[in-house]
Amino acid sequence: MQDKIIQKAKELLSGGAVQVVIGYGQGTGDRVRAIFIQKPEDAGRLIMDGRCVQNLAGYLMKHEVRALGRAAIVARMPVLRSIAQLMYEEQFKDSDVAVIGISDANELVDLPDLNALKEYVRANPLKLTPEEQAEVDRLDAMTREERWAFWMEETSKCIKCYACRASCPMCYCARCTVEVNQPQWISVPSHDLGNLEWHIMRAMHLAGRCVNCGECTRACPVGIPLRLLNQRIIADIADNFGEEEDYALAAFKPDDKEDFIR
Amino acid sequence: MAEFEPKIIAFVCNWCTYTGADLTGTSRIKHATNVRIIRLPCTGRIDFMLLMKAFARGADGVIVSGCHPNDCHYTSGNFHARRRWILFRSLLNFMGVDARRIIFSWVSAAEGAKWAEVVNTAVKEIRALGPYDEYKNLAPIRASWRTEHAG
Amino acid sequence: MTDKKTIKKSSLDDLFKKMMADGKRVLAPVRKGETVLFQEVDGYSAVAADYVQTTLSAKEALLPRCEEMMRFTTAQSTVSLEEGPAKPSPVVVFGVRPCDARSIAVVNAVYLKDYNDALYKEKSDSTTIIAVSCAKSDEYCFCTSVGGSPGSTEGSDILLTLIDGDTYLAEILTDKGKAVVSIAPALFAAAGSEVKEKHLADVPVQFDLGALEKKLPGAFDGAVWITQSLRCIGCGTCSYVCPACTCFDIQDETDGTRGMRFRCWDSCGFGQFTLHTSGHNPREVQSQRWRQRIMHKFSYQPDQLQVVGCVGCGRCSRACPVDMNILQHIKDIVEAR
Amino acid sequence: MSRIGVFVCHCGENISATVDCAGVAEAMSRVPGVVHSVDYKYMCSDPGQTMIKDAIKEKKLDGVVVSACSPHMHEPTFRRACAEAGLNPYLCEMANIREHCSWVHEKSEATTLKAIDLVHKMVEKVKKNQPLYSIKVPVTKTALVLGGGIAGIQAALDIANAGHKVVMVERSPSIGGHMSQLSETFPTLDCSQCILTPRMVEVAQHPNITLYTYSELESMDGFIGNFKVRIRKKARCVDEKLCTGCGLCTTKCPTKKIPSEFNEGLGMRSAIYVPFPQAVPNKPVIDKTQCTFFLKGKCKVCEKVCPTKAIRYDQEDEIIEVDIGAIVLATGFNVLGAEHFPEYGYGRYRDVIQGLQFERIASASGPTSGAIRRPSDGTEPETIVFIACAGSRDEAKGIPYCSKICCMYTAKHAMLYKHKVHHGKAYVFYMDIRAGGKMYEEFVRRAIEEDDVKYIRGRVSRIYEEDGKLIVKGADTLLGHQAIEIRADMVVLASAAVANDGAEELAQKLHVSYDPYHFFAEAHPKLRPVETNTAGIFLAGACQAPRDIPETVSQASGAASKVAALFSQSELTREPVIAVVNRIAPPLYSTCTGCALCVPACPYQAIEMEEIKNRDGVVVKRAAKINPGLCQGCGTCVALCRVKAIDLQGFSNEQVFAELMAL
Amino acid sequence: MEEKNVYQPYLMRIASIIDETPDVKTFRLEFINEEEGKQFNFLAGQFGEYSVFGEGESTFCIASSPTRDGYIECTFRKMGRVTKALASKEVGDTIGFRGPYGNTFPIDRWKGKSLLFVTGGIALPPLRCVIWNALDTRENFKDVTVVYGARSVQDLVYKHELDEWEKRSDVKLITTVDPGGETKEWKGEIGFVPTVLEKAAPSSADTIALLCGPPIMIKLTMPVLTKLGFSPDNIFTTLENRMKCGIGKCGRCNVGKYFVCKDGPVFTFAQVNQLPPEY
Repeated sequence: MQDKIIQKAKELLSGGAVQVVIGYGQGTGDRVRAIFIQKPEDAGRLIMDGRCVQNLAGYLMKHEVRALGRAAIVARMPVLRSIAQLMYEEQFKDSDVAVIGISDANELVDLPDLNALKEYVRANPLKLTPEEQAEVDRLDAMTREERWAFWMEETSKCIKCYACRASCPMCYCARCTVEVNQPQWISVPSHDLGNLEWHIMRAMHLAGRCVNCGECTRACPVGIPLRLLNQRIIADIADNFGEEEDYALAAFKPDDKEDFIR
Repeated sequence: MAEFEPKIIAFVCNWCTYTGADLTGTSRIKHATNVRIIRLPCTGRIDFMLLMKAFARGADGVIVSGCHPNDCHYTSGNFHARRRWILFRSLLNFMGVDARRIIFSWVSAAEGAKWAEVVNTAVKEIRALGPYDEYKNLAPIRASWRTEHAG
Repeated sequence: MTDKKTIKKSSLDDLFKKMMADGKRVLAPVRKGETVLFQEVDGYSAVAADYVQTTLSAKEALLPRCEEMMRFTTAQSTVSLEEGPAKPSPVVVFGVRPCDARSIAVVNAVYLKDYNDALYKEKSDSTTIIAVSCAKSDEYCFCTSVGGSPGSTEGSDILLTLIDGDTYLAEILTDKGKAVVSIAPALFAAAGSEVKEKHLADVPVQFDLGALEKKLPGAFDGAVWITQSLRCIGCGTCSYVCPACTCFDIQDETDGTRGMRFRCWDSCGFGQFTLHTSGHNPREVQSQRWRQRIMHKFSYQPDQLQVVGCVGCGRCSRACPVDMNILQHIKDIVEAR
Repeated sequence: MSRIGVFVCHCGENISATVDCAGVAEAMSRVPGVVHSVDYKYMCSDPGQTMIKDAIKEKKLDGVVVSACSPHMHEPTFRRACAEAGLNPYLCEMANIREHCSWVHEKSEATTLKAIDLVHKMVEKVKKNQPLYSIKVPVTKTALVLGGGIAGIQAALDIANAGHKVVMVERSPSIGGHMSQLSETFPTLDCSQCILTPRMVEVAQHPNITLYTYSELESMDGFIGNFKVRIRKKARCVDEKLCTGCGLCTTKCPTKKIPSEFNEGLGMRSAIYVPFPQAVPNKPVIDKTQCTFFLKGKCKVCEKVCPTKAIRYDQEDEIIEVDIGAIVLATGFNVLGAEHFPEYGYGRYRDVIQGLQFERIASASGPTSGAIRRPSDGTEPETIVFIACAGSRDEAKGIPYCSKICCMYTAKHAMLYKHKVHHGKAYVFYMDIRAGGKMYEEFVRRAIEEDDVKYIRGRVSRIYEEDGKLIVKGADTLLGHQAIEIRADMVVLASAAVANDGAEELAQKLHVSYDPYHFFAEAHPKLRPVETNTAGIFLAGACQAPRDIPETVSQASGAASKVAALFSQSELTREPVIAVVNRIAPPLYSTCTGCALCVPACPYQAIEMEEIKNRDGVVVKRAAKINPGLCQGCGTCVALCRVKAIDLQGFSNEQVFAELMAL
Repeated sequence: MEEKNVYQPYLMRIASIIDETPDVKTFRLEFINEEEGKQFNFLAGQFGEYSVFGEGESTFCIASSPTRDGYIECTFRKMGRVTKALASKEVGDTIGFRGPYGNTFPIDRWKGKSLLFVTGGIALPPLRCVIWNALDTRENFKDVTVVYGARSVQDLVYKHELDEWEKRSDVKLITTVDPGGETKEWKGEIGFVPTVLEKAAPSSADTIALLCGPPIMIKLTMPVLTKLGFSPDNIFTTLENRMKCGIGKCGRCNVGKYFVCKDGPVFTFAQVNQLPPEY
């Protein structure tokens, strides 16, 4: 697998199809980290194994990475999904990015262009794994008071470092809502209200857009299981609206559920 | 001891519920005084963050109301709003926020009596739930000031 | 002359209880899932064992993530400023690593120079640091490279070093340290001839600090900042976990007529940090912010405050979601020709 | 905004009876930014408005809150007053302390406190108001009239005669509506067709009117002055240009036993048919559900006989797109169907009929050529029982309202019967006689006194057949509920007028509101009776509520004059309550991040993405842009925008937030 | 003795308001606590943090001269949350002020010299402080020349004072507006500040230049000043960066190793030239 990726990266770079390949390389100790290969001869530094889970798609939006030229990106399923969503959100054109796609079955997927990527993503709709669903269900099974206590405990650790935001490919807004101060929608200080508002807001703003890559949870320095919030919404969207829309909140069905409306 | 008087903030659309509430008035249908209406053009305009902020601001309950499905003055604002609420409600509930305190309803311009009923029911239900101090006190400004004044 | 005593591990719970009885809040590292955080404890049993470094530093005792600066009440055309937050109650922070204790010097240099920051000073005066020497280290630690050591006493009021399975050597370093001993003198015994050094972790020196400080002023325009920070995503984790990072933001919140002004942690990693209202941003891209972080700690602060803004605790590298390893990057800068 | 004036209205005693108005004004005077706060008996009166204008000038107010009735009532009044005093009208807001407070609460401290809150939140809102300027949009001077009954005809003619183009759309093959079915009209008893037919012809021939019959509204987009409508012209299967209306096809058509809609099932028509002889246009239409060719694939008799070869079996529905400036809704009403009257045996006994059927029987052009005959056996009825309020004013039938026309036409029916069958006996069961109208009461009295119609106040409980007679059992409430039994030959039900089929669906297409009975809702029951809540759409006739002909005609003329007034300007000023995507100084240009997710959410397709270029012409970013002509100001995009780059003028984030924070 | 909270502002009453342009205002502020007012001192070039309670703080210079006792003045443009809130304040309202902060123009060292002020748009306020300081101690200086430009006549601030300087014989005032920004009544120059300055060609002999303006103006004016013979250490300016604390603690306004708030805002171009481009 790794060899195939290296081979592909070499081809892309030496053929001039791309100027940079974004992939995974050796990090501190047994960590892997994002690397940016600009010469074919460096492609051998690319790694692909079970540790390579960081969602690299966000780098496609980063000014200094874009400045390097056309990029190819090593992309597992969540990255592919992110790219598809970012394309839907008009964040880049077909010509900006090439993908070295890797299927969930750990096979290289041939995705010659981003349309192929979109098709591929559409053919593999987002679903929670049974384990993920079980964790969501575990919280659902609690009483409301227990859930409140659970989240208050978790969010009380939040230091508002915004690693969740920075690590999320979907959080590319030029100015995040929390930085909009006229009016000040979200309480900035990292007190209980500020933390809770931040996480509710973020989850809602990711509704219908989150690809369940889990980067927020991995990035959080204090270990808040943030992705649970997104997973709850992903499940809600699947249950209530189906999967056909690109963005569930910009669409509707006349017969959407309304048993809660009087 | 005096009965707890909940503070309820209502976000309503201009064309249906606001006008419906006008009809409640023209019809002189008496109801509880606890609700303060904020008029918006459409339920589609109602940002979920407004609902959050209402609680932070000290509301014990929130009413969100607009045109019945298919009746939206703007064709589909209420449909968009409904989707947003489905997710928002579920998220709040998942986080342990008391979603019972947000009352969603459709009240048309002709349903003056229904508006009075929505208000009265909301007041009754929120009163039974008690003050929403759990949320209000998240903000230090409320929590610490309150306790100091109480002490 | 440092006063040396010993205290049994088994006596620490007693010590905690006595300190609490004396009206002190005791903060100590507590394990929460995969993190170790300083929290208020009610006894020694809650204290986490077996960790190299806490996830967040102990700075929050002195510099909360969100701190009330003042409060006010507004009326039609008048404003009255009210008494600020209540005086901080005395706090003992237990289990601080020597590197963290050294960071207090950095915070002092920023907050007590020129303008005396009374909010900080009050907290600092009422806080006693009981540090514990490091018996373990990991690949992220580099305290010795920035002038510290696993057994450094700088900044601590008491430094404990485990000299056998059950006994700590207690170096009583300051009056605040003595005051702790005086609360429970019976728990402390006179120390023998034990030296702590052989019980400390081995943290090799990794780079030449002097060479770095010499090199940085001329390195401002180098390409290294871009290459190093390409993967940096611009979160504030490094600053927030850093014991020596002191930058803050000021935020007002009101509840109609009553309001509070808060000091909140802020980070030079954020694009908004330096953004002018006009939209102009002196540090527009991440590489410039990364440069600021390194320059500030290793060049500007040594130059202006005569203190290195980094204590080598390695937290930023451990916590970084994208594995920005400060030690590695600094070594690269020092070694680059 | 920081020099706010607050004006608290007592509304006579409407507000001051339960709210301490002076207290409200006093409380507001203590709010930061309020420099003037007064209360007055009638703020909307001339002296009241003058108070506001004077204060604006004297105190240099930069914001005004009028605390009075609903903004739906007087917002335009007070905004105009502000504008006259030189203050931008959009710096004036109303706090609704009447409909939302004084009228719905008892006098109490809580009521006044609520009023204070309501005013205070508007004060905080107005501080964040920005001067706005109304938007000019061009007006397409073509009106769409939906419905070709007397309401539509009158409105269309009035508009056309004012010199404007009219497109009339009628669902059935001919215009004329219910009025064309009537025999004579109350209270003058002139022949309905005689007065209607000339107008129908005038419509067909008017150079300003384009008529689409057998057509329906498919969809509507746009807004006042600029609607785009799509009309489905259903396939007649007849080339109207070639057809001369000779009628040969209808006579030769082998399928003839189809109950005629025009005759309310009392007569028959063929599969290719003209609904009635005076139909406009006088062109047949093939009923595909009945035509042998369409059902069995062969026949084509009409094609063979047509002298001009005008039959087109393969004709398809046509969609016609028209730009329209205003719409008059004149879709009329219907009568409550048979299934609602099991107790009267309607639908079971052939001689129990409803009013419209009686009209056909009494009509000279009807199936009996105007002779009163029983549908069952064609004999002349000796006794007829007329039952008023059949369904109307009956909560159990879901129709609590009065159908308004029944009292009068029942009297007319009885009178017509008596005029034609002099020896016949006519009984009318009624609840109340409602004869408000010029010459109406006299008309009813004539029926009773001159024509000897027996009026019995009471309800009919049951009707059953016995020996060829209809036994009508009822009670006379004026005689102490004395049981009454009448052996009748015929029973005529004045069945309730209800909203037309498809009214709800149509209202939804047009975004107009409707009442619980699916009658279209007027913008204001008293002051704006011909307008809907959607600007540019007006109401005429019984689609709004049951109406008789004179009322319908006058309302249709009213609607037409509204349209004419609208068309008298070449440009229209629109409320600037629209969404705007911010544009700011470089290097950001806009806080819009260009995610384009607002684009699909807009119900009006008003949002598109715009490339923003820097000074050198290089595209630096893409940002959403809202077409102010298309945007209607719903704000759905505003709530969706994560970065808050879109804001809604008049209901901006800052304004709404300030309102909320004041509570 | 309890230490004063350095972040606690003085309460100031707005004594008067001047609308300079549609979005620029000048406030005159008086100390509500007169004792504080008596003890308050500042020097030309210093700045402060102005509070609207509940909205936050905003940084701008003290625009009045230290030679005028009993009040301070500030001039600001409606830009962000705080300045918008400030702009909605009325005479008599209370705001907060912390300061004075930062270094100063070394006016004492300029005794006997000529002063040349070159400035544009909303950058006049920091120099206005120095101008009045110089005019109030006129005997200490030789020639005083002010070159001030704005995009249009409407954008000129301190119009009443410009008129006053115009009339004075001891100050030479040259005002200019960008082409197209003039009105029929406009009697000043038409053209950009560097061009106008070059034409006026003031002497650099024994002269201190004070240059404040938008980046593009500075960039184009520096060569002119150099041509006129000014050396960088005789040209002074003020820098602006985003600030929160104003006292060197919050960490965001640094340009290289210097904090604009503590080590600035006044710099000579000799210093500025040594600084990294972080402003």
